[in-house]
Amino acid sequence: MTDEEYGSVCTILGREPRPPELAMYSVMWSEHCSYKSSRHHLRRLPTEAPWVVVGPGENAGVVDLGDGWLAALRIESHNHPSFVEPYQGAATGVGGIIRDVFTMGARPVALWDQIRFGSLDDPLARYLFAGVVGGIGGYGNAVGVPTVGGEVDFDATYAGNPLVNVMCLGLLRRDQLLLGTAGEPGSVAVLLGNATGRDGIGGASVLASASFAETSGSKRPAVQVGDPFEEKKLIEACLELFSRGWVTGVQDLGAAGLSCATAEPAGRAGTGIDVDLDRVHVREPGLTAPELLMSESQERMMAFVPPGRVEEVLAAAARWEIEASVVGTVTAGETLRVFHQGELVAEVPAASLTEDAPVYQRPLGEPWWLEDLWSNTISFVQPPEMGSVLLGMLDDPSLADPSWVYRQYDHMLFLNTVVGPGGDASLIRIRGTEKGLAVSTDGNGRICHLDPRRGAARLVYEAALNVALSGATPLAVVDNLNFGNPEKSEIMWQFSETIDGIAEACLGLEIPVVGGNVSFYNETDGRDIYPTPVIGLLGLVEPVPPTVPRLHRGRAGMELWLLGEPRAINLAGSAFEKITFGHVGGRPSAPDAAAGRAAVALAADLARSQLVPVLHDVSEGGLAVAIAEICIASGVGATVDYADWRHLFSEDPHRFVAVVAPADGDRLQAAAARHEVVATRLGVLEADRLHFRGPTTTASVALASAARAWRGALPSRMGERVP
Amino acid sequence: MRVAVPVFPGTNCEHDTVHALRGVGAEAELVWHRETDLSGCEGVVLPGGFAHGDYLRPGAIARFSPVMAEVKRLAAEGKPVLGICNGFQILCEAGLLPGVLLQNRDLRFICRPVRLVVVSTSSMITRALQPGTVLTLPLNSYEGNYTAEVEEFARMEAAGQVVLRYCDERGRPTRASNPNGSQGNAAAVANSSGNVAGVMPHPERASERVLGSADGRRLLESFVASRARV
Amino acid sequence: MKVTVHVTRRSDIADPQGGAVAAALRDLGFAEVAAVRVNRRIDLEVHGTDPEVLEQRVTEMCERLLANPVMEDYQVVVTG
Amino acid sequence: MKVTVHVTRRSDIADPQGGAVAAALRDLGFAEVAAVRVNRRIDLEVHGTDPEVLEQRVTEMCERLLANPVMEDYQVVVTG
Ligand SMILES: Nc1ncnc2c1ncn2[C@@H]1O[C@H](COP(=O)(O)OP(=O)(O)O)[C@@H](O)[C@H]1O
Ligand SMILES: [Mg+2]
Repeated sequence: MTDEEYGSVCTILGREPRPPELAMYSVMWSEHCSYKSSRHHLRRLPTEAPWVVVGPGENAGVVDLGDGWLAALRIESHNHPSFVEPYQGAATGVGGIIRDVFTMGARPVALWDQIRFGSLDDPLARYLFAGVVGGIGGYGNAVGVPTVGGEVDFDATYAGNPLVNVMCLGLLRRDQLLLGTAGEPGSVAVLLGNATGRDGIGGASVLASASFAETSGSKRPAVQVGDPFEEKKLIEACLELFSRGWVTGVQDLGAAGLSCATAEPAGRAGTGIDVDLDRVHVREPGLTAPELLMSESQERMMAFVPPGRVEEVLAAAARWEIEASVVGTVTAGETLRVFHQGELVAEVPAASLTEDAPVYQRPLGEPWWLEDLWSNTISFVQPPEMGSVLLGMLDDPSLADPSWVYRQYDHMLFLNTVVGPGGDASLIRIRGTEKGLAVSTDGNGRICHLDPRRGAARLVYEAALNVALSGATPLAVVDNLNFGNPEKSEIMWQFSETIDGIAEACLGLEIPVVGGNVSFYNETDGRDIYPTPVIGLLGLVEPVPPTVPRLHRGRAGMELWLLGEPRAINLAGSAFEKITFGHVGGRPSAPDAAAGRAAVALAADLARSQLVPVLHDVSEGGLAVAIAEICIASGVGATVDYADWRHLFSEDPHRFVAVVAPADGDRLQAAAARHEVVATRLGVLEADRLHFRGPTTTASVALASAARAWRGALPSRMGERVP
Repeated sequence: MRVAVPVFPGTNCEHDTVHALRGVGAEAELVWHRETDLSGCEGVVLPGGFAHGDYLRPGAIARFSPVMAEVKRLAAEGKPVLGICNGFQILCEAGLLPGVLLQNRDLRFICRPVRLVVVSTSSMITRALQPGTVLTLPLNSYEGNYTAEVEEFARMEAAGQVVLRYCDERGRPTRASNPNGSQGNAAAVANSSGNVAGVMPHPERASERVLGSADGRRLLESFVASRARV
Repeated sequence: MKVTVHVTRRSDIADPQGGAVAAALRDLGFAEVAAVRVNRRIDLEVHGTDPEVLEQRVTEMCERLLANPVMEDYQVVVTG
Repeated sequence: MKVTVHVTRRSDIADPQGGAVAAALRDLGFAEVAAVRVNRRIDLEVHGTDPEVLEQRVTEMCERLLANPVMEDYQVVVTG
């Protein structure tokens, strides 16, 4: 906490804070909890739409799906804890995001993980990658929430600072919705779940709100250990309490623990609250008041219960075999009072911990390197050797088959996964209805580094197109903004541009942002990561088409078509340039709202039409990789003609590939014409080679070699186990 | 047929199992692990998940849950008792099935569809199937590596107690088609009277075509039909 | 009092984890590693004063829960 | 030669597994159980003759692979 912030605390209290009070302000006003550097920018995000039930500000965003169904969605990062201890860091990240979702009264039904590491040639990256995947699977599988999709990316920019983001989707009926509010004076605060120990004291403020080097070694809080078993019981117990109507408000205990779980609900309700720390069930004796207030022990929830229901709540908790204790009472007035060993140890205006948190308008400055970066393009004297380029790309861990990851995740639990990991979007059905939810998560630090505004906007369009490829209409976005040190003006500029990019694309698609998370200080030794926003996008499809287009449905004799601009040749930030030449430069092309909307509408139409067995978007790796993926999944080669080899690798947005039976080419063209999208016949699926033919160059790769490269990239690098 | 589906703290496939059992005509209901009376039930399916967090060893703590006394009683009476995944682990720990389930050979959790061949019809889940039938079911486990003492395993094989094996597309139990290192590619085993069985892959996850396979229904149908025979 | 229980996997039962650790150690250049077994060590704090009673009770815990006789052996050590 | 490595989770770090085992033991009637921690014991067979060199090499193995320094302590015992 800065001197100035300390001064504000003194002004609020009219005196010097006592240690427990200082502890509360320092965690609640940390970057992680207060969003003090980002809040002022986040206001520019569009957050409204008729179907938004709960927008940003609560634990999760909630949207209306019709017929009384709501979806709760939230994304969060656990970057720094995962660097300290990859298994537990990732595991507790999963636990935390699940709590955010069931805090809304929703049953968590699916998870997605977006994880980024340094190059797998580095043993540290392999260790972190294996540990993080182990932790996500270890926790998610055991807690019983399937992980149905996500993203993996490897780049040197994350070598000293891996990114671990996790998103959770929950479902609920409208009458089950709960908010994080303390309710009427007289309500009783019941702490449910794990016993409190010295876990992660100061974790939020120390680990997530300062750069990594500053927090090395002994300054780090004790590693938090996840207990999926406890969380599973907590989910079931809470959902029962909620469904019986015994709870009027609920707040999870995450960052800033008890401080946050009392101050925020009281602040939202405009009430005060008395908290008795002696009633908190603890794992070890001798915890001090600041420790009890700041502990980040996992798997805890605070329920606000009308006084007449306390006995029932405690009995239900006992039945589910979880601990529960009555720790506080909501009071009239607006004061948060904390008692410890019979003494009043803190007395502060409850809302001041959240509402009076500082807001910084940190200086913004366009990075000095940007112009140079834009002019740093490769000029090709002669085309590269295409076959080996393609094989090299398929063997790149960021583009290759991610099944090494998702086979370690239960992605089938609940019998709702119509389309699991491995496609463009996951599709979850809502049993007993005709509804399906298509979800995609997308990030790309490289293009955001080259142009944060265009890059971020493109990610929103990409995610929207992905869900449309399953027939869904985009409904809402959550964003996880992973950035470097906000005290640097270039980083704040990147951040601000990113917000504008997301806002523009959301306006273009007429969808709201319903929640998100900001992670700053992703730097090590002064080196900031690429600005890496991750977009999670939820779409609704109703009815779920009888057969959803899938990559493996291609058959010999079918035609390959490109929908969207056929002559794109922008290679800035492309996987082709990075993988083939180690080059990152130039300025990525801008998205186009009209083209973006048209692509989304056409894709959704086609997916519902049952006309096209395969749809696949053109993203990282361009057309060449998109086609290779279809061929590998379908087990058939392709012959494709092109006019300029660069068309094969350009990653220009708003484009996708469709596979149709030859007889259906006309209908495909007619559909494209209706949406004013260009349809170009690329070639046919046939034989057992990937055969690309151009005027001066050709590539011809045996399908079997392509498949071997693509499938083997991760397992071969991870063969050596580093426990 | 009334089937009890016991729920331990940490179980997570209970609703899926009930859904699939109802789909094959059973009257399935959840019972909490503290239940001490299953007298109205004609069969039990122990569902998958992580009972008691799988702490210590999967099934080690669950075997002491009060409901297990009733499960043992029903098993002794010859009623059909099936353990799926974690349920299989619990049955082994409880001594209702021989052997143990160790960590997978590659020490990684495995979630993917696998092929299984019916090698014996002497258990209630395979009684209605033809030997040699190849089924596709999702596997979803970390400790799925079935192991028994060598002589015991040989005896089980001879007695038809190894009922399903992991296999290739032609039904051959090859080394390459063994996902987790299980002895003799064993994916499902039964007790000597065939009324208690454990299966590592999940039949309930393969009971609708939209989800990839409906082969699991055949095992569950056989289970439900078995009431008449035992 | 403190009691330590050593639960070791029987030598005729495979230990994939031990094998993986041995391979990883050799990969790291520890060529001298011949074999590794990964076992469990359970540390208990138990109320009581009589070491003999204690040992007997903890042995009972092993028989019932802490070890699986099909694959594991155990040893109880009262450490004070 | 034989070396045993005891890898124990640091006492300030939670051990949910130990907690669950303690609860299960108490449920089984072992009311005297106050606390349980589940740790690892790694038994190695290592080629070599000099116990001092051995101890030093195995310590190195612990630092690099066998123990996780952010949450575990370890102890190397050359048993012969
Ligand atoms: N990048 C963002 N975009 C939109 N909303 C955001 C963003 N970051 C945070 N929010 C919103 O701010 C609120 C507070 O976030 P946070 O303090 O991280 O919640 P929690 O305490 O539940 O983890 C949440 O509702 C979250 O959705
Ligand atoms: Mg929250």
